[in-house]
Amino acid sequence: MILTLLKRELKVARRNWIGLAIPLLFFIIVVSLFPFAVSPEAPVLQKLAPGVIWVAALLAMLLSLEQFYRSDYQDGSLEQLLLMSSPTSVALSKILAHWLLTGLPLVVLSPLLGVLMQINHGFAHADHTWVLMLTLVLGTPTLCLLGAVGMSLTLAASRNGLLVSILIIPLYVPVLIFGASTVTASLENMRYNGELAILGAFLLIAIVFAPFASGRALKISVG
Amino acid sequence: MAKAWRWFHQLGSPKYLFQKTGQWLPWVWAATLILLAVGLYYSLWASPIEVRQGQGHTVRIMYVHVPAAALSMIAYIAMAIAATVGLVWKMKMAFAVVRSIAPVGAAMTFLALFTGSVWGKPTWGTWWEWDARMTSELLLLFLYLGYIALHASFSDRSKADKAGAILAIVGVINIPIIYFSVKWWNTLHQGYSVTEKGALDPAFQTPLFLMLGAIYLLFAALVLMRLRAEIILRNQKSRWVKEWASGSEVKS
Amino acid sequence: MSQSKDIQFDGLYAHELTVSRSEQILLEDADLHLAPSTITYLYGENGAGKTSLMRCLAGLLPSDQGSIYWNKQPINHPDSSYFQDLIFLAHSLSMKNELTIAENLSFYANLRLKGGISQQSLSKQISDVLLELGIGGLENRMFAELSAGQQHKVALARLILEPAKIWILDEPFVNLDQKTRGWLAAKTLEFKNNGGVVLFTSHHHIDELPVDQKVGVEHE
Amino acid sequence: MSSWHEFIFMGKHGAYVWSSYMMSLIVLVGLFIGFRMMLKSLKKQVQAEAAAPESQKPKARKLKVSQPD
Repeated sequence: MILTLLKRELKVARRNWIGLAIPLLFFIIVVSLFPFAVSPEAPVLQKLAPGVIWVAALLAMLLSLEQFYRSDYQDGSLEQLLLMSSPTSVALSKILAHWLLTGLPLVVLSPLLGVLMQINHGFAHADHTWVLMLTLVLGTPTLCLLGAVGMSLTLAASRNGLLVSILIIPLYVPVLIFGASTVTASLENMRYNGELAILGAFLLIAIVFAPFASGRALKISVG
Repeated sequence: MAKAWRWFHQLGSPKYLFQKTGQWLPWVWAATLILLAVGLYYSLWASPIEVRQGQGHTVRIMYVHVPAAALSMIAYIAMAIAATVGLVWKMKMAFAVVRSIAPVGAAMTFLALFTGSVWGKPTWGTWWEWDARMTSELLLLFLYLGYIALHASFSDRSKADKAGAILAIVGVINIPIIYFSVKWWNTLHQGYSVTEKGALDPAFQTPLFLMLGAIYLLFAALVLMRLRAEIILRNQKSRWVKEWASGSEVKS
Repeated sequence: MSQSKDIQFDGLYAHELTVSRSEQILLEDADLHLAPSTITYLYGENGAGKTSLMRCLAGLLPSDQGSIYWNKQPINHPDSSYFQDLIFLAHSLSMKNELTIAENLSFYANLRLKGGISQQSLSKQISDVLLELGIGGLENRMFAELSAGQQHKVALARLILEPAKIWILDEPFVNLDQKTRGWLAAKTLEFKNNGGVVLFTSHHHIDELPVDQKVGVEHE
Repeated sequence: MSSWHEFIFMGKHGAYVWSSYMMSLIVLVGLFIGFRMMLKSLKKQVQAEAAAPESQKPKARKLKVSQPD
């Protein structure tokens, strides 16, 4: 079931790649605004880098939610999926596909943004890019899972575009705090294992609750 | 036990709930007003000023700030409990309770933020500090507003109820996570702690507990009022609502 | 949930069903039995609640009251095979514009058959049914490129490709040409003769399809 | 509290203390009035609808099962 749905999502995405590329482009452009607004000096940018990159990643994930569930809800395939398999597994496979199509590209692009934000300035040997990527690998799935809950709750609501942001941004704050501070700790030559572990714990909690909650919400939206 | 269960079931009937809340409400208001009068006398007049930390009269702000903050959290938990009852036992009146708590809880959260901010200015010299509790309160306010906005965005009330209930439950799982994260983040940045005061001098306990009790009751009274309006809103087509509107007493 | 109640009816049986939509009760205390090997025609004015009733019977719209049984077992029972046996075709065609016809159809077939069919024989079946429907050779076209009538035919092809025991069809005959109407009627009769249960709505009487039961959504 | 003067000015912090209590009063009384008006306007609405003629009210339908002719 999950594999069949995953294959279909990837096929749809291949032909609708522009919709997925826009949040990524947004991710890069937002980050590249900061040198203009603040200062192009490397130490300044480096200090801002963890926060800026993480906020941009969060906003890009928020933008990409528009691709989540919406078209399936509108063309009626969502209800067909719910007829043929359990709501939780529908939610789980949609979330997995969505992360592969939006979260993973973000992780892959993040080294480029690390370079733009001078993340390795003044460090001859340390490579903070890996830390940045690691936090995004652990953090973006959590964002996807929470976003799925918000999106499935608002499918049948009117004015749902901005509503979903209001619902889930408070839920995103813990991920943002620990994501950005892990990178900051690494930049300050401090240990960051604890922060990474907490990011991992958030991911586990979200994996346990979010697909179930999202599945229930899908049933309600379709009903 | 069986009796309690039966009573719980009866509360699921809109008519019974409307009658009962109508009977309770005058008593709740009476108790509220008495406790509030005594509480205000103590908190604004009879209680001493704070000397040890040099707060002076500003300590009086605590007597509204702390109850409002306590209720803002408890109200959200109550919402999540009612939401669970509604989803698990398919009890429609539980959803009416969730919807009724939301505006009062949001108001309490707003008051906790406002009084906290006003307290912070003379004490720390700033209107806003990114301290752990204030930041959590701010996020809690967003959660309340999110629930209200979500509920208002459906034309179908039963969908709005169920979606809102899921949001309330997801939110309540997140409250401790948010609080823990914000607290950790706060110590990282060595921020001030506006609201942490250490052990409370017994002289301040009397007015604080009186005001806590008064605002609890006031909260209950307001929720019951909102609930009664919500019950009528949801049952406009029932015969007993028409009888009530035409002025006759609601008979059981 | 009173499990003790003995349901005597095979097929689909709805007991004391109350269906509402946006606060308004559409249907009250409805009893409905769809026996195996019968075709049931559901009629009623626009907005009477035909679609809501169908969505309720398909388990998509929760009912206010009442229960629905499939072969004497509640449809939501974990052991029930109802959702394996059901094909529900709604107004919306449930096809993805970004996929080809073959991809759309094989997606649903694979989902239902859970890999119990070789992809080769599936694609053979798809080209056969498209040929019957007069859109042969179009299987690798994008769904979005087809005309409305052709898209509708693709949705009907699911009835042939996916094994089922009950069809719930919302307006299946609308916008179909004469030939396809005949084709659908013949396939429906064939399905019925193999023990299938059919419930469908239509605006007009369908001459090609003899029905066994008529159900109206009406005021008393 | 030793005097009315002190009660009103709260030792140069009067503005802070009183604004906290006043804002709480305004918000809570606002909710009280709002909820009261909500119940009253609902009552009026129900009365108005009860006065409307019977035929305007939508009624639930039943299922009628028949055999084809």
